[in-house]
Amino acid sequence: MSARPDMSVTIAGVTLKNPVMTASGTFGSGMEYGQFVDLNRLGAVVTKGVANQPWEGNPTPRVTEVYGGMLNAIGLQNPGIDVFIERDLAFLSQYDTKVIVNVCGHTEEEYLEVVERLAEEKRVDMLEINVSCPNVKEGAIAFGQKPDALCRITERIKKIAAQPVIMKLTPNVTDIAEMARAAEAGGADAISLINTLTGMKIDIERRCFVLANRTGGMSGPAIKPIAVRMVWQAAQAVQIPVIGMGGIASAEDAVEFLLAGASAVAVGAMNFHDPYLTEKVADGIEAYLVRHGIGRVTDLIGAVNG
Amino acid sequence: MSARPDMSVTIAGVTLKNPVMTASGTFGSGMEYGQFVDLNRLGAVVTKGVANQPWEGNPTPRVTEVYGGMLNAIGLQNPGIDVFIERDLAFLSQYDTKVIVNVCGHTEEEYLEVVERLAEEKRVDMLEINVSCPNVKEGAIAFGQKPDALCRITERIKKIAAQPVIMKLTPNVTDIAEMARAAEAGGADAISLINTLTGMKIDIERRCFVLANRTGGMSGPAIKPIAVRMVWQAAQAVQIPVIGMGGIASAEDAVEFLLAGASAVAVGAMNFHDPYLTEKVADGIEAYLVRHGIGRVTDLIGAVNG
Amino acid sequence: MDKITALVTESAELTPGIQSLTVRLPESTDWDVRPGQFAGLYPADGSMLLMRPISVCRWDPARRELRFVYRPAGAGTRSFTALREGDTIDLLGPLGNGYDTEALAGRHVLLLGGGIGVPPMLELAAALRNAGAETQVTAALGYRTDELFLAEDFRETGAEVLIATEDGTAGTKGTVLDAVREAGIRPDAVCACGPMPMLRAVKRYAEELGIDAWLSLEERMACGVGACLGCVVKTRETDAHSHVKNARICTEGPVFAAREVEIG
Amino acid sequence: MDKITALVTESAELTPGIQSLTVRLPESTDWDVRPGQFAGLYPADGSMLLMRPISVCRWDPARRELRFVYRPAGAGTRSFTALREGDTIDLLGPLGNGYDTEALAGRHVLLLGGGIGVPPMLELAAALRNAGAETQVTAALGYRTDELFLAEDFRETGAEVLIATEDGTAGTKGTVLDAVREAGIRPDAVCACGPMPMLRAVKRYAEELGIDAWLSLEERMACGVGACLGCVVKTRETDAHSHVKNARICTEGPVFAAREVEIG
Ligand SMILES: Cc1cc2nc3c(=O)[nH]c(=O)nc-3n(C[C@H](O)[C@H](O)[C@H](O)COP(=O)(O)OP(=O)(O)OC[C@H]3O[C@@H](n4cnc5c(N)ncnc54)[C@H](O)[C@@H]3O)c2cc1C
Ligand SMILES: Cc1cc2nc3c(=O)[nH]c(=O)nc-3n(C[C@H](O)[C@H](O)[C@H](O)COP(=O)(O)OP(=O)(O)OC[C@H]3O[C@@H](n4cnc5c(N)ncnc54)[C@H](O)[C@@H]3O)c2cc1C
Ligand SMILES: Cc1cc2nc3c(=O)[nH]c(=O)nc-3n(C[C@H](O)[C@H](O)[C@H](O)COP(=O)(O)O)c2cc1C
Ligand SMILES: Cc1cc2nc3c(=O)[nH]c(=O)nc-3n(C[C@H](O)[C@H](O)[C@H](O)COP(=O)(O)O)c2cc1C
Ligand code: FES
Ligand code: FES
Repeated sequence: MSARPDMSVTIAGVTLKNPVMTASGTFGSGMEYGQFVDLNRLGAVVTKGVANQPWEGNPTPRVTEVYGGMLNAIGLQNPGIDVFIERDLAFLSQYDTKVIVNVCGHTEEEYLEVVERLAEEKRVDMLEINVSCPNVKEGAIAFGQKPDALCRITERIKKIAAQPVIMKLTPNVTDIAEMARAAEAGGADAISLINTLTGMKIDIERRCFVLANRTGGMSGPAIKPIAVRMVWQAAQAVQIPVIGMGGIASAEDAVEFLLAGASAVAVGAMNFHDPYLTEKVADGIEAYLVRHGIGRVTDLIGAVNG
Repeated sequence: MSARPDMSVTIAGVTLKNPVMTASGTFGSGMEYGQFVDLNRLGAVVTKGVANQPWEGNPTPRVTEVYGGMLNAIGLQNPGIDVFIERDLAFLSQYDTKVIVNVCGHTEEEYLEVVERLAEEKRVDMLEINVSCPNVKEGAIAFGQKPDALCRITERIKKIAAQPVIMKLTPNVTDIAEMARAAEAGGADAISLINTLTGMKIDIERRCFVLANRTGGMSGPAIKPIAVRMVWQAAQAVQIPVIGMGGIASAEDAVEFLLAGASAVAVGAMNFHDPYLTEKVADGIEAYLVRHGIGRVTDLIGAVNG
Repeated sequence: MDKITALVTESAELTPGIQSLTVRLPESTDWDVRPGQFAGLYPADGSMLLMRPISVCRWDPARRELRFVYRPAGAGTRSFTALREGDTIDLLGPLGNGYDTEALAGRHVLLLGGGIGVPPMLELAAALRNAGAETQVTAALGYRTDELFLAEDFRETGAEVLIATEDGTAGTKGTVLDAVREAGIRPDAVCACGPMPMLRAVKRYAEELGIDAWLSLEERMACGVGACLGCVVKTRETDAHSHVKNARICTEGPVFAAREVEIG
Repeated sequence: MDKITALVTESAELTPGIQSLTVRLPESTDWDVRPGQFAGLYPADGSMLLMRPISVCRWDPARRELRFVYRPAGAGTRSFTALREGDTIDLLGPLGNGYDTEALAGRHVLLLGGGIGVPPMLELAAALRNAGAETQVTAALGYRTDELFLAEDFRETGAEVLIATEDGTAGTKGTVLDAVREAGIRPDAVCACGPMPMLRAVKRYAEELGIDAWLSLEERMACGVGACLGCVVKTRETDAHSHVKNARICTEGPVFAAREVEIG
């Protein structure tokens, strides 16, 4: 009981000091929340999605609260890959944490362009490919909802990617296991899930949609049971590591995802509720291991019984 | 402003005194909640799913709370159609409310057997076909997740049904509009949605699944934004009426579903939080109409702008 | 049966990890509470929507006061510990069948309470005091350590009280049945509430003695009123309500004749 | 910037539908609050997870006391009305850029507050009192009726106060700009907070006069710290942070030079 438990996890050959990441789009590139938490304490920072060009995103309102969570329709506003490399990547490379760049695009070619640009970047540890953003209209969602399209884009990305590739899956599908297998078949090094569930809120006094985009992606504690179920199903279906997220609000929630089969976890919307949460989750997982006399965090992965 | 608003809605030729129903499985056959609310005040009572034979259901634990909602894996325990007709239907027919019988089965033939038995029953106003229960293992879920299977079972049921047929859709699909269209193509008189979203809860202290069935169906306010979105998408996709449900906790929630395109609504898990809720929702919709100077509740259906 | 808002008149820790909560029901309520029944207590926080089933520990009809004794287990029951005199709490009740005190009247009744199964036995002990002079009550109460809660309250009902503790720091070291055997008691009927291994042992004990046994069962509940079919227990015979071998603990129970239920 | 738990020292209704809330920050905090900044107030109920952005109405650094004046609009702000002296509330702040009082010093500054846009102007009026003797402040405050809130507080800062009401029951009948025109004021700069139609009119008014105008904008927020990109406003030029024509109201704002933002 005297030695501290081993908190490190290895995903596709990349060793993280602990299994706690930030969920893409909820943590910028770390600059803002770096005021609250020590980025050096995180397993990895996953950046907001970046495209080959700057994107304006959707009109406002872009966010709204819902029971136990929120809806967002940011529409993947981002400054484009050039500014991202120059500014955000330079910022992140000062820290002793892994850097995972989340990539978005309207077309396969746009994704590939970003992946190619990042291939030269030694400061990038992994890529996370967002094939599942429900707010992009030009059909990007289709990649994440059709197994064959997902398999194909994974293959094309893997051909040119210099870093391990994580495919990020959408929960808005009939069979998550099938999608997980498609990503694996395409050569993905890991998968992450869940992205947001498509939701809607109507203002009954003004009788209009609350979000300018009408629908938005739902996140927060309200979606956690769905996320845990999907992580469990995906982890049963594939051999590659699974990164779990969706509503994590505490270390206990993170442990639930690990037991369901996740090799690492990401904290998303709840950063907005508690800007210190990522560090607290890392500390709390360690405390759980100590309390249960478990020597390595990897012993929790998929360890649910019955 | 002096005349009371017209609260009646007509679905497939059946006129309900107001658009408030009970969600199947959350209200028994009305006996228990009849102690709390006046069943004569409800638009319709939708019964717990009934099969051709008695079903034992799943082992316990069958229910658990989650953030803003609950999971259930009752496994469709029911006394079978004989007892149902003799006891439950006899009880319900004393009341001045519409009776909608929810039907379940393991196979197409089992569904058809129940529908046939009910064809002689004048006391039954409509049938709701549960092709979407996630807790039945024998493949029944497939009906609700494959458009062609859904279309086919709808056609077969319509051939022998004496009452209008509501097909109840599962939200655990990639494209709810496609499923709605499949039900319509099969001849459904109406559709209802959403059934529960498949979720999971893990007990991290005992490192086991909380539910004996591992997964359970999630319901309650946490799922409302997803339900509203799906009702809106389904209502856009079909001409037949849509009955909306999923997390309704107040008259305001019910109005949100009506604005999204529902012709009627059902109150489910929140009956467990507030056993008086169904009546309150009916009263509250009426108060909303009065406050906004709207003469008929049907004017709200699909009336969201923008 | 209704859902009402009650006034908290007492909220305190009895021993570490055991809380007492007394509430006064509004005048408009006409609850008629039997021993063995329970109420659903609703947490105030909007993220927790289901009631927490808690047994009636004491019922004072004259003052319309209900006492609960509970163990803060998870977030819901922990939230109740913050209640203070003058606060309010929403309750659904009275729920369940409760004990048939008439059937017990005139016998030597052994009450067995293990851990957080102790509190519901208190109202039963009190009710049996009024069940005729021939009625004799022995209460065997099982605790982990010598932090005995409610033991004095049982003595005040006139019951003979036996104590068992797991660590032997008070009374018999062992289970409530160990204490009963040590005391050489020979009851005519037994009523028990406690963890499942204890209930199984009580069932066997009653079979050996050939006496009636009633057990208070627990299960996860959603509605508490019999509508959701969440809280069933396997039964020996087909149940009159369900027409399968499942009875609803919230409605047909929580008190069952031991021989009717399949608890392994 | 941090998230802290503050102590409520005052909570009261000012006029029907307008609440005042004063909190004391913990000693460990080193907040340096500027007029025009805001804080995120967190509802205590677990079903509401996002903060409610509320502008600083008064800041007393010596006592570490922050005052907010707000309108209970939905469930979150309504929940704040139940707060009582001695309760606590979680706050994220201080957020946003705030007004550049140095740029305003020495000028005749017109402060325009419409409805719930009145409160943030008070701290600005107070700050400008200390911005040099030549600084002259006129505050034009717009209300629906004669239930004027905070007007006295503005007078206490030494500002000249003009009142406009929609129904004409106090001051000029009409908008704040009607009151300004009626008084024949000719300011060098204008700062405004209020509903969007008012802000658009202020922007035109400043363009006509050829003076600087600063506007306090509102938008739905999630993070409040610039991370989520939820709260943007269209800008005339490409923004240094976003590299698209969108600025974050929570970070680059909420105070913008009127000519920089596209508010139609
Ligand atoms: C008929 C009956 C009588 C009871 N009487 C008492 C009593 O007098 N004193 C006492 O301390 N406890 C009693 N319990 C157990 C008590 O209901 C649980 O400890 C309590 O519900 C836990 O809630 P929580 O919010 O603290 O736990 P959480 O784990 O946060 O609860 C999550 C959900 O699980 C349910 N749950 C968790 N544990 C149990 C359990 N053991 N039984 C039933 N539901 C559970 C909760 O009600 C809630 O819906 C009784 C249970 C039943 C069924
Ligand atoms: C920078 C800024 C300063 C503000 N200052 C004040 C002030 O000093 N006094 C005051 O009364 N109000 C102020 N507001 C508006 C205030 O934030 C909203 O009235 C409040 O958030 C509504 O919350 P609710 O829970 O009552 O409403 P709900 O409708 O229940 O809130 C649901 C969600 O929508 C958001 N929301 C709803 N209306 C608004 C709105 N108008 N602006 C931003 N978010 C909204 C809420 O924050 C919450 O996330 C300010 C807003 C901003 C952006
Ligand atoms: C405001 C916001 C922006 C997001 N942007 C992205 C994004 O750019 N790329 C992406 O893959 N996921 C994005 N997501 C999804 C999250 O990374 C995460 O998958 C999801 O929110 C579920 O986790 P949570 O419930 O913990 O937030 C975004 C989520 C939010 C709330
Ligand atoms: C305990 C429980 C049992 C249910 N049983 C049935 C059922 O037998 N048939 C069915 O079609 N839906 C069943 N449902 C689904 C509900 O009818 C409803 O579609 C769902 O719960 C969403 O609504 P809610 O969030 O208001 O509960 C059940 C739901 C619950 C919570
Ligand atoms: S808890 Fe619903 S039937 Fe018992
Ligand atoms: S609220 Fe998140 S960027 Fe402004």
